[in-house]
Amino acid sequence: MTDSKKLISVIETIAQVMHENKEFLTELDSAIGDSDHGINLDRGFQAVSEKLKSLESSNVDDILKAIGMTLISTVGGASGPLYGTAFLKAATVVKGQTNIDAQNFINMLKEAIDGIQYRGKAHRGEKTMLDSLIPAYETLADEYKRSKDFVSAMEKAITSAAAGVEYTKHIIATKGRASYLGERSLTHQDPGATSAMLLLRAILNSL
Amino acid sequence: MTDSKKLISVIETIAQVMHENKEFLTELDSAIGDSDHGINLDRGFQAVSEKLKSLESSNVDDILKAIGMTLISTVGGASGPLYGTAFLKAATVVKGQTNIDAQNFINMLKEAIDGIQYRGKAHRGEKTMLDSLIPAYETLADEYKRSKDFVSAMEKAITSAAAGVEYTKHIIATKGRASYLGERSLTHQDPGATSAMLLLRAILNSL
Amino acid sequence: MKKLLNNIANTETEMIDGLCKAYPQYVRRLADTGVVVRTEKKKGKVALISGGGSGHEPAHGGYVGYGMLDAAVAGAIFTSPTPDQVYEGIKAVATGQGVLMIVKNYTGDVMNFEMASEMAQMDDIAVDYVVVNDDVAVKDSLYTTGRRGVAGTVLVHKIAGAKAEQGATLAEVKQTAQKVIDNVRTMGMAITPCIVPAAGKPGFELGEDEMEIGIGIHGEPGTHREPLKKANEIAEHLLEKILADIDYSGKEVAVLINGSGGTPLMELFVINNHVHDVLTKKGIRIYKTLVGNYMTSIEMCGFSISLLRLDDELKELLDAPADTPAFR
Amino acid sequence: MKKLLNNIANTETEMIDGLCKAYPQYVRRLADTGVVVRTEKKKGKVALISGGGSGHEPAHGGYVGYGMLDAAVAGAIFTSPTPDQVYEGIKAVATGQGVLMIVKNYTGDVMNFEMASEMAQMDDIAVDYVVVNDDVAVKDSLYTTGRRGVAGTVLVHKIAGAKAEQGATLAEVKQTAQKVIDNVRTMGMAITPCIVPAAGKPGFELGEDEMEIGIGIHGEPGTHREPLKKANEIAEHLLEKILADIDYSGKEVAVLINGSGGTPLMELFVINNHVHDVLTKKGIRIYKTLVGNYMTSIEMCGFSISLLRLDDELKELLDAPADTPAFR
Ligand SMILES: Nc1ncnc2c1ncn2[C@@H]1O[C@H](COP(=O)(O)OP(=O)(O)O)[C@@H](O)[C@H]1O
Ligand SMILES: Nc1ncnc2c1ncn2[C@@H]1O[C@H](COP(=O)(O)OP(=O)(O)O)[C@@H](O)[C@H]1O
Ligand SMILES: [Mg+2]
Ligand SMILES: [Mg+2]
Ligand SMILES: [Mg+2]
Ligand SMILES: [Mg+2]
Repeated sequence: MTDSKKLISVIETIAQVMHENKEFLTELDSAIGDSDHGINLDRGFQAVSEKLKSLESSNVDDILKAIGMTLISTVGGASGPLYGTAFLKAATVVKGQTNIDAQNFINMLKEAIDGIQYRGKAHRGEKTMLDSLIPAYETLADEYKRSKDFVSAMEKAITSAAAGVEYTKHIIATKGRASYLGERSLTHQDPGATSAMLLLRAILNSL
Repeated sequence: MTDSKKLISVIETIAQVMHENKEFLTELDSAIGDSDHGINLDRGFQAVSEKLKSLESSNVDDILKAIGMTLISTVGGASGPLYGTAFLKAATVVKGQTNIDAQNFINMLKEAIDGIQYRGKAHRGEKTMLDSLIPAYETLADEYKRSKDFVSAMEKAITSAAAGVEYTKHIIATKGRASYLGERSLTHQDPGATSAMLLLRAILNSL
Repeated sequence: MKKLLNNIANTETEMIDGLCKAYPQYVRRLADTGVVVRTEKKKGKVALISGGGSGHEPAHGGYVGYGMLDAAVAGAIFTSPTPDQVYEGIKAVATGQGVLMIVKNYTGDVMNFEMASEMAQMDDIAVDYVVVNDDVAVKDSLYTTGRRGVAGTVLVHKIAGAKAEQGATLAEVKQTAQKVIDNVRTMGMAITPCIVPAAGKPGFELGEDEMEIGIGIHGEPGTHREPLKKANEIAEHLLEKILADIDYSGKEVAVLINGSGGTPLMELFVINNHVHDVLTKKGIRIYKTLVGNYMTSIEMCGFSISLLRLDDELKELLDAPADTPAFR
Repeated sequence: MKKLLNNIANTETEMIDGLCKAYPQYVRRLADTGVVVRTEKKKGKVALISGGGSGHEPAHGGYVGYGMLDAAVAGAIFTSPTPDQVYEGIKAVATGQGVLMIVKNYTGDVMNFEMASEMAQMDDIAVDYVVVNDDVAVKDSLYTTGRRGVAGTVLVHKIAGAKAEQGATLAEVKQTAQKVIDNVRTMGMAITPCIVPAAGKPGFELGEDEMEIGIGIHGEPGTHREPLKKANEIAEHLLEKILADIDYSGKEVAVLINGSGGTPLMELFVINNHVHDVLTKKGIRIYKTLVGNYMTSIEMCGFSISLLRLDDELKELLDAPADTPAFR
């Protein structure tokens, strides 16, 4: 059970992970994009982290909404509206709640993915963040249904996410900036798929 | 005794020496100027060399005049008008002649120096081509008067010219592009003084 | 990284302020935003707004003024601006006649401008947009993001701006902007990379004798790398790709030889010399030429060629007066 | 050396042709010369002619046109043009009203232009000249060559050009040109060198963290080298030297932030942002600002600041219309 305080600490961990991976993600983006993915996310999550201070007594959905708005207004690029929309959509799942439970989280991830697909019009297999998020969601939902063990389900979900990241090396991008590269996008791993996997892993690690 | 044919071969040697020293002179100019002295002189003397083909049957003064005009219209920069004027003035000494004798040459060098001074308004000690030309002229005139041995007088003149080049390392430029450097022009040898010395040496070597 | 900057985090702000302080007769900054608007709001016409990441100077702030844009929204360097910023820009310039957004075709730009227009529509502001996708280095396809928007965008600003200034409706301005987009093609290349200040190192590296063909305006890789060739051969190759994409034969065209920011004008003129000859030989008539740094990639050395196929309307609008900091 | 050129020996010619082909409505090349003249000879006014070595594009050919120059004579890169070329230029533009030459203060330029005017005078053409020497990095002295002519030259073109266009006499145009020269001061710096194509390597080298202060527009060494500082500190230092040279306090000024060719506009705007603040704080009123690549040094990265002290006459002439490829 994640209450507002816990949620804030989870987000802090995400912010820290993004900060630590700023150069790594930017480096990945330099191969097939425009060298800013890590810079963008770090800027956004630093702003989120700043914002969180004033949200300790809010409901979880208000916190998630504030995160979404902050990401939208500070990240820019493709990942800003996408991650921002993801958080806004996740918030709708826990409207008015003070806690997030395991099933909530699974539903939130589903909503987040739907939001990203609505906004970005991409599908699995186009070399985007969806290629780690969708397999992670599927594994999480299946494994949790089977075992009711959230932590082990998340561990398996992250393995799927990592496999998804690996998979992005073997496909040609058809969405986002990497799509301009056509065949030259092969062999490179997608920065957004990577950051999404890092985000999920940060959540697991802070539980 | 230098007739037109001989004069042309002397000038060919000068052109060759300038070509060989194109990079060296440009390098010197890069330290205290704008990296073009060797390029300028090579361009000019290549044009002169081209021109000479049509002058084999001309008087020596017409050859010298043609050289002066060609240098003026192809070298540009500071050295173009100066070397060009020098040849034009030298021509006046041998007006209508088919030969240049030793005394002619000495007088030509004097006229050339006067022309350079008229055009460039510089004096000895300002870190210009005059710092090798004037001592060379003085030595040549004195030694020839004393010994009547032109070749040995020229050898000594070139030693003076070389000393003049060396001397330019120890003075601050007050004329030409190097003057903008003030004290920073110290220790560097003047490109124009160097090319003038090379020119005189080429003359000696082709006698 | 050798740059003439201060605290890197303030670069975008200082740059916009530097522009507005230089040209207060044309532009001012909307307080606390990355939005540059005309000093005097122009009423009674459709408002034009464009923008994108910073780093393309003078685009887009330099094109705000009479006969071109009403506002330019600048994001962080090479990062599209956020929807709230675009929304501020829309609100500042919106007139009863509506707002047309000129968006370069990047996923981020399109999404952020779209979100802004959704916000503005909730305020009952009529907002529409066109997406510029002139870069023939990228294959066009319904199933992908499609082609990038690059230097041709400046011609869209110019011509749509003139149309709006004439008092055309939002639908008419959009139609004319779309006509420019349908008729303009661009291809570029680079010989040296650019450095995003916050990244501190080049986005890509090229060998001493290598060039990148088809490069994007953010230093994104192009179609391929090859050994550096003579300027004329490079120009011919880029032209070939452009001419293969739509039919320019027998047409009049506008030519834009655009520098990437670090390219000396000397080289751009040398390139134009040959482009002109090649087009003339092919029977393509050059109506107007622009040579300069119009849509840059910070200090990248390279260039692009844009060809715009003209008709009478486009010719007239291209010739119409414009008075902005960077385009007159 | 990585450049977008063809046969290096043809660079100057291709460049001039590229300019003239881009802007045939403004300029044409005098056959077989390095001279660019207005497409339509302007009669009934004093003719203005300037020039110098190539490599400073858009100077000087880009300033030929209404309200500025009548002819620009381009030498080899960084090498002043020869007298016969200047003479051709003079003959082409001379009107009954006489010709004013605007010469940058370099020994070579002065001598070559002087020789040309001697030739023209033999044809009974009235020729006079002014020598621009705005660079405060160099000490001024009667016993030396004096200061260099740098970016301030563009302001001389602009203002003397407007005066000539108004129908002033040769003496009047000269007097106004000299007034600009007396009131304009410039100082520059660089962080990376330029490469003369024919030389094939940089004219100087700078360490990864070094800059050259007071550099000339041909890459000539300046006053000193020091570790690279923040843009604002550099701007302050250059301003200090300029302000120490003549008294600008309480005056109105024109500001020119000039890029050296490879400097991105981003950096020039960042610099202008601070220059504006410093001058304003000192009570110096900025009447007009120009930011851009006006007098370049091929692809050198660096900039100069020029300040021109204005009076009513200069203000009016600075504002007068000009219509040339590079200045409008
Ligand atoms: N249409 C899309 N749908 C989902 N994800 C996308 C889409 N377009 C891009 N992305 C993701 O965004 C990442 C790039 O983000 P970022 O570098 O911050 O933005 P930009 O590409 O605008 O510079 C890509 O690696 C990809 O995972
Ligand atoms: N006023 C002058 N009188 C005599 N020689 C001069 C004068 N000014 C310059 N020089 C000579 O010209 C040389 C430079 O020539 P060059 O590099 O070809 O021309 P520029 O300086 O115009 O680039 C200097 O090294 C110097 O010897
Ligand atoms: Mg990116
Ligand atoms: Mg020189
Ligand atoms: Mg980006
Ligand atoms: Mg020179």
